[in-house]
Amino acid sequence: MTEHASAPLAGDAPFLIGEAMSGGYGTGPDILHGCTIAVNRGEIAVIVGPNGAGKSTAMKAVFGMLDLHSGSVRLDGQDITALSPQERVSRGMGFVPQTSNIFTSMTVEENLEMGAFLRRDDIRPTMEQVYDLFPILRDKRRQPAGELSGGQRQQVAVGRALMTKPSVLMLDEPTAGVSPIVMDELFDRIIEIARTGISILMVEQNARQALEIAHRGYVLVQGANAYTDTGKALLADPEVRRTFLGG
Amino acid sequence: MSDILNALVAITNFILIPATAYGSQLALGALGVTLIYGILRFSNFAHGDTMAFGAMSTILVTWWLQSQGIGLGPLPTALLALPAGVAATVLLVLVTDRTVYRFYRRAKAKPVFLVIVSMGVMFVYNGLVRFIIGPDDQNFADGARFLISARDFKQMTGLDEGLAIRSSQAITIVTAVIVVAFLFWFLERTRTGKSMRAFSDNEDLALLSGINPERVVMLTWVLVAALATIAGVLYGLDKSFKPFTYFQLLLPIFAAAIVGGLGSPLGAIAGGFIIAFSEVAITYAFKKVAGYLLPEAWEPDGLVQLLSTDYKFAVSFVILVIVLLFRPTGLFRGKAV
Amino acid sequence: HSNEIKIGVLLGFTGPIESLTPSIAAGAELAMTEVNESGLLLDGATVTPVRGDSTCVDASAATAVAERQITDDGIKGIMGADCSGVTGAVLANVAVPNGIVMISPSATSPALSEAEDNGLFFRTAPSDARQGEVMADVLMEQGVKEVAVTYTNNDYGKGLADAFQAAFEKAGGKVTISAAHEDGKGDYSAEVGALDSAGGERLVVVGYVDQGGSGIVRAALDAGAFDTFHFPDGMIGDALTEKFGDEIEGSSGQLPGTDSPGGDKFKELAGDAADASSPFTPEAYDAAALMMLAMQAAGSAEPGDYKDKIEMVANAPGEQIFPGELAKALEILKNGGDIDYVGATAVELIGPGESAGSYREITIKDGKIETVKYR
Amino acid sequence: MRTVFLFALVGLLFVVTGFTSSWNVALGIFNMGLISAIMALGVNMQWGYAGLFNVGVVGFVALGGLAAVLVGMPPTPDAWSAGGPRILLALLAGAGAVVATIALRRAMRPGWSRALATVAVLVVGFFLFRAILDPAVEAIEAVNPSSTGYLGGLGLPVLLGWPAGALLAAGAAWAIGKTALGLRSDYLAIATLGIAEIIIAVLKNEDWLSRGVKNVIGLPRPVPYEVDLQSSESFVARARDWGIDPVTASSITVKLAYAGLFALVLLALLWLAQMALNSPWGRMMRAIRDNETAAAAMGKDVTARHLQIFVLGSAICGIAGAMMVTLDGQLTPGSYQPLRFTFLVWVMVIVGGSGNNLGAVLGGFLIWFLWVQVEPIGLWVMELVTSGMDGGNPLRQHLIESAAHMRLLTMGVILLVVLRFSPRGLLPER
Amino acid sequence: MIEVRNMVKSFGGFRAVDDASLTIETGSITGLIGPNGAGKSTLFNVIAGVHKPTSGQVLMDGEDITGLAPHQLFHKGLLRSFQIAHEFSTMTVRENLMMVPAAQTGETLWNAWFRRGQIAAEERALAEKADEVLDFLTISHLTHELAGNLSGGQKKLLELGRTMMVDAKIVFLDEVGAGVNRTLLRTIGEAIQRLNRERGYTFCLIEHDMDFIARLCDPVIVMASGSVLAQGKADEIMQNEAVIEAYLGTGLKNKVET
Ligand SMILES: Nc1ncnc2c1ncn2[C@@H]1O[C@H](COP(=O)(O)OP(=O)(O)OP(=O)(O)O)[C@@H](O)[C@H]1O
Ligand SMILES: Nc1ncnc2c1ncn2[C@@H]1O[C@H](COP(=O)(O)OP(=O)(O)OP(=O)(O)O)[C@@H](O)[C@H]1O
Ligand SMILES: [Mg+2]
Ligand SMILES: [Mg+2]
Repeated sequence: MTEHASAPLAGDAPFLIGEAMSGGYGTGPDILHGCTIAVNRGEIAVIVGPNGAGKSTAMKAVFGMLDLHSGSVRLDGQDITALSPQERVSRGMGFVPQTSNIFTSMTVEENLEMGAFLRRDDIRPTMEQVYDLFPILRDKRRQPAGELSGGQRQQVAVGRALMTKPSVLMLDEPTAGVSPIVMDELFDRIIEIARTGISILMVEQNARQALEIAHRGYVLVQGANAYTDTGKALLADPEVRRTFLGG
Repeated sequence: MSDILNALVAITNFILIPATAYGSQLALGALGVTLIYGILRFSNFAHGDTMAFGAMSTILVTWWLQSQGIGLGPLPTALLALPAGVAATVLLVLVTDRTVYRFYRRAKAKPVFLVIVSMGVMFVYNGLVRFIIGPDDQNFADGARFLISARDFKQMTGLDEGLAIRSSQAITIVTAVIVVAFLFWFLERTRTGKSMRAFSDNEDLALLSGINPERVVMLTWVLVAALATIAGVLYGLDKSFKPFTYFQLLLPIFAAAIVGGLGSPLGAIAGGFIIAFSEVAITYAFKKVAGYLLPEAWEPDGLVQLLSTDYKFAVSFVILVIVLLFRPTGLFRGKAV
Repeated sequence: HSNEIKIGVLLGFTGPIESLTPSIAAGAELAMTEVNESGLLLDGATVTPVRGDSTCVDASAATAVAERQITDDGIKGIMGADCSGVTGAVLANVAVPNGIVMISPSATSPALSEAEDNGLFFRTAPSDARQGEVMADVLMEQGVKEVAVTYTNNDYGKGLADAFQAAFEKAGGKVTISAAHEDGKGDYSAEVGALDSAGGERLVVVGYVDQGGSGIVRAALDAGAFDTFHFPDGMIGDALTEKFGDEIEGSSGQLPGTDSPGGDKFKELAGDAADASSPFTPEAYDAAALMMLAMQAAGSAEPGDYKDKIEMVANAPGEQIFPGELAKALEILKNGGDIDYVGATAVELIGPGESAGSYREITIKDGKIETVKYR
Repeated sequence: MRTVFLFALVGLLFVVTGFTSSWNVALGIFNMGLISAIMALGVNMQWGYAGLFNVGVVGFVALGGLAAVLVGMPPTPDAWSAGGPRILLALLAGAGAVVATIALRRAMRPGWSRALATVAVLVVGFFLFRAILDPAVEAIEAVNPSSTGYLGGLGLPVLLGWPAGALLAAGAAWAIGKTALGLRSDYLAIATLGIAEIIIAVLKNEDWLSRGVKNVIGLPRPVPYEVDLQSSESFVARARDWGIDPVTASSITVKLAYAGLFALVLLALLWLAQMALNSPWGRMMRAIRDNETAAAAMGKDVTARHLQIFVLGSAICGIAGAMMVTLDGQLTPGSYQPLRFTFLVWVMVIVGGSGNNLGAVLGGFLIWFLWVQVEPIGLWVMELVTSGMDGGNPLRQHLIESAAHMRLLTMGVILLVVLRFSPRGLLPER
Repeated sequence: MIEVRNMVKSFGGFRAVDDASLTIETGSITGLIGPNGAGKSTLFNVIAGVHKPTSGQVLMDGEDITGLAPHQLFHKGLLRSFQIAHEFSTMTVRENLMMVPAAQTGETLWNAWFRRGQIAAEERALAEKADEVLDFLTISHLTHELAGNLSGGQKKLLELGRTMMVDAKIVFLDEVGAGVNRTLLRTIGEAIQRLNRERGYTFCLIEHDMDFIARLCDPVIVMASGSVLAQGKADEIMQNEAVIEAYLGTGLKNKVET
């Protein structure tokens, strides 16, 4: 087994990197202990790990939703550690949180519109794409998102993020609670998106399928990198399989 | 025949017109309350006094205009001064938000804290207004008082019942309708309006969608200030300006907002009318009307009054409770935090 | 100063009647300045008013304030309180226990006559019971047989309205409806609707001129429900004519007052220091004056001593004293003479420390208040 | 620790008042502080434990006061003979109508027919009620209106009025809860606010019950009267050796007596409240407050618990109300203003720290103290501001004139400042 | 154990559950799968008394329990977990568990005041039990953390933990797996089997992780657009064309080149 924890990434400088991040919520104890997450342009990076490892926290940190007391976040070479979340959005970052990730009182369509809030161009085509990806949403476009089923909510959430036409897309467990068929659809779509040069950074518990398609995988344990390698390699690592992927 | 007419006129003059006007006045106030609740998610007890402040600043300007001999002919000069009043009020609420509310918003405090804080603000405004203009009532209405006065009506129609419509009433009703329509359109259709709703729904996610919370909040306050001033001035024109009354208005205003469903503009106006009509109609003594309609023989000697006017307030609240029992979040399915 | 005497001015500076109180207080303080300027009180003592907020409605707060005035400021008497509710509380819980004299310019509730007061409580406003009868007579004489009544929903309004109704009906009149109105409410269409429907030759408005009372009149006029009214004291003041001018042409009313020139004297004395025509302002002047004169008569500012002198200085025999003549009065008393204080409202204390009350009947002519006669 | 410190601080406030102005004032404020604390305790139960937004406090306080009158005042025999029985009959009729309605609603299936039937029964019942009631009312109110004109009370010791107040308030709360507790947050709030208004309206206008706005004064006291003390040799003598003048001594004695009684009640209630909060019952309540759906799924009967806590809290407000009327020695319906008895109490709870009984008590004392003491502060500030200007200066006049309004302003500022620096209240829940 | 007859639940015009009939055998671990929006959670909510059914009935051991309130069902031994976690956020994790058991002496005021001793004893027992459960769920380090601060998955575990605090007859689990680490999910699976074997719990669980379903469940019921599409052993179901068409799909089309 190979320790890649803080090894520099293969190839050119990463498009988005949160480097050696340490921090926690408010005055609470640190959750992250010098953890590093990066993704190259047009690639897919997947974070896996036990519950409470700090995956979501790491994502939030990268998006500037909790203040780090050490470490930095760089987007396309520029340091954005100090930027506020919505500034990051305007710089082309999109994020789907793990929980409460839709506007429950607004209709599905309005949710998508809000996703495209910063866009000035015509959003129709993108919306059509989202509807093609998640047909069920087309039928429910006029329904308050709060009345949707768990899986449908998840689809709305991802759809919302797609609407931002981001240059890097961050997904926290996008497939939690969606049916296998939709999950496959979703992953397919994610691959396509990546092919168009958009970087994808996602947390997954359906780790096997996720690592399948990942260029790079991170295993977080207690807020620190335990393993870092290509998705394939991690899948192949029996230790990782046993302890994190459920055998 | 003319008896029937008289009866109708009486009812119109003593129930329909006053209730409609009063309803619109409540609705205008309720709109402000409902907007704050809808976007910033708390019941703002300072609204009554915000209205008072708005009215006051308008009055001061009005007086100045009047002293300059500037006026609007038949229309009250106050309308001319309104923009200035709005500006002043906007300033006030924005300062308040910066110094007071923002802190709790950042701290993600429970709504009830904001409610209590708004009470604090209420006290302060309360003192402020009395400080500047004093507690007595001020009259600043000018221009034509009536569209049609009871006397003229009697002369015109020869009926022995009068019918009076004050211009202030007319203005109020029209304004109310326009404002409601505007707000509805604004919140439901425009991008900005939607972003405000999004903010109220899920602040963090709004952030992630690139919506600037500070901007939303500011916009809300500006709207509220404008609404409060308009409501306050129109009310003052119709009745008279007295700080204490504006505080008293708070109760029926909230009732209106709640019956209609907090957060819904349409609800506000519907609520306003429900409260107003239940106050005016249910305690109305039908003696006179009955007198016109019934033959001499059966003319009632009692008042034919369901409840004495002492209970008009109680009545409107009974109605409110009943409505809520069937529609727990108001007629138009309001929010609840 | 050689010695300073403090007198509490306990009025509802905030709350429902906050707009009446400033001029009431001014009235009282007018008397005090007058006395100070004379410099004759108890060989050169000066009187200073100590204002306190009775809130008019919050009995607990009022008692606390009164308590403080007595123990902190060491006041020797209370000019107040205003609303009968708080007056009762302050009397029972503060004045009586501490043996402090209270003279209320405005608490008119008959109930207070029964209150347990150890001879410490007086008032310069006549009890409602009396005014009710007078009001009935006035209307009867004008040949008005049927009226609608609306009263402000507090002890003053209710008490007076009841007294009036009783007297009026005894005299053969008919009260078509007696409907309460709450002060400071947003809208009075409901009340006016009911009043109009009940009908009547006049609308009797037992309220306050800068409170619901005017609201009712305004609504009634606008809706064309009534165009002549009858007003008791609470409604009569310059504010009334300022607001309605000749709209209420031909309306009538009465308020405490005498043919004795006291009223007018007070008016000119007051000048713009106090609004002489606003309710209870003259009464306040008299209340304060009485208190100080009694002190002079007793030769002491101790409530225990001067409380018994109050009736003496207020009533005959003795030389009549009008507003602006306090110096003279002090002089007389100093020389052991006797006075009959008439003051601005022709004070005459009867029974349990109440003013007998003589009344001035008025009518509105050309948008002005005109005195018809005194009774 | 913080708790002890803060309580010491508030205690100090009173002591300082005692020395600087006088113990009479201090005790006076303290007594009302005790009552306020009890009210705050009641509201805190409803909001802090169960998240019930009750803004009808003033109503329950008023009911408590009514109970005190109905128990403590002597009966009016003439009034009773004039219309007492008939009143009772009318009340029975009213109750009957309500019961009938409920039975009816049980019996019939939901639908238009039921709705109509309900309305019909209620309307008929209402008119029947009025038909029986009105003459009786006329008769009773005719009995010497200026001093009685009402049925009077039972003439029992006024202390019994306190539990009675609790019962009366509890009864009302139960009825209200049965109907309105389905509502959430601000909707419940406004509903309770309205119901309170209704209660006050009844108190103001039903003269036969408690003289309405004509007020009931001269309520008998549970403690001796100052004047009696002053006239009792032994007392005066004792006062003399203590070296205090009898007048002050008497009023202080009386206030101490009240303080003792009130403190007793407060401590008892506080103990019960604490025990309840730190027990599985309290835990269940907090669970319900946090998430009703889940609590229900975990087998907790949410509706029943809500009703229970609503009744309890209201009962406590009722006691406080009765105590206050006893202290004032009078019932003045006109003085029951939401601002004073609902909002102020809420301020006490929130400033003190909702969910924390001690917090509520602390808030009760602190806020009441300020409510009374900010008035001189206001004046003082004004004088400070205007000290520079010469007497005649109109601005100075104006400012001094409006000094009274500094009271609310100061109050507001203080409230804002406190909440600014301890946003979750002085003694937060956790 | 549970029998659902012609259940219909419609929201406005939309029939979320459309004439669904199914039975859950005593002692079984029944899996309920189906596309998103098939009506699984709604069915759960109807059975658990959160929604009133539009029509149809629910029987428990032959007794009609349609429309009973959730807390009544709880006392009949029917427990459920929520798809979107419903923790008591201002209470500690341990308290979250301790509040569950029914008929605690301390839950009536009178006892809370006057039977302190007995309560103390009960509390001690409860605390121990809660700690066992937390150990079992591998989150004992969070015993005193506020439940509101838990991570998405930890909240799920807490949900499961609650059902383990009492002896239930039947437990409905709505997507315990979603967002739970797969290794941990295995343990949970074993836990479920153990509870089923040793304590005789009956389980009915909604899950989208087919391995998990296959490992535990027999039988498996498939819902689609509100009604039952198929029922049978896991492996049969996985072969079923209709099910593959509607739910399982055929795996990824694209593959990444790495
Ligand atoms: N808002 C918060 N305040 C305080 N602590 C928190 C908060 N949110 C999470 N934590 C703690 O931080 C740790 C990591 O949480 P995080 O949500 O990042 O875990 P995770 O890796 O996303 O787990 P999961 O896979 O279950 O989502 C957990 O122990 C949790 O208790
Ligand atoms: N309150 C509601 N109002 C209107 N429609 C609703 C409501 N709740 C659920 N629905 C609809 O009912 C359908 C079934 O929802 P349900 O939550 O039962 O699906 P599910 O089978 O649990 O799906 P998932 O596997 O995604 O949780 C969905 O299409 C949803 O949109
Ligand atoms: Mg997570
Ligand atoms: Mg579901």
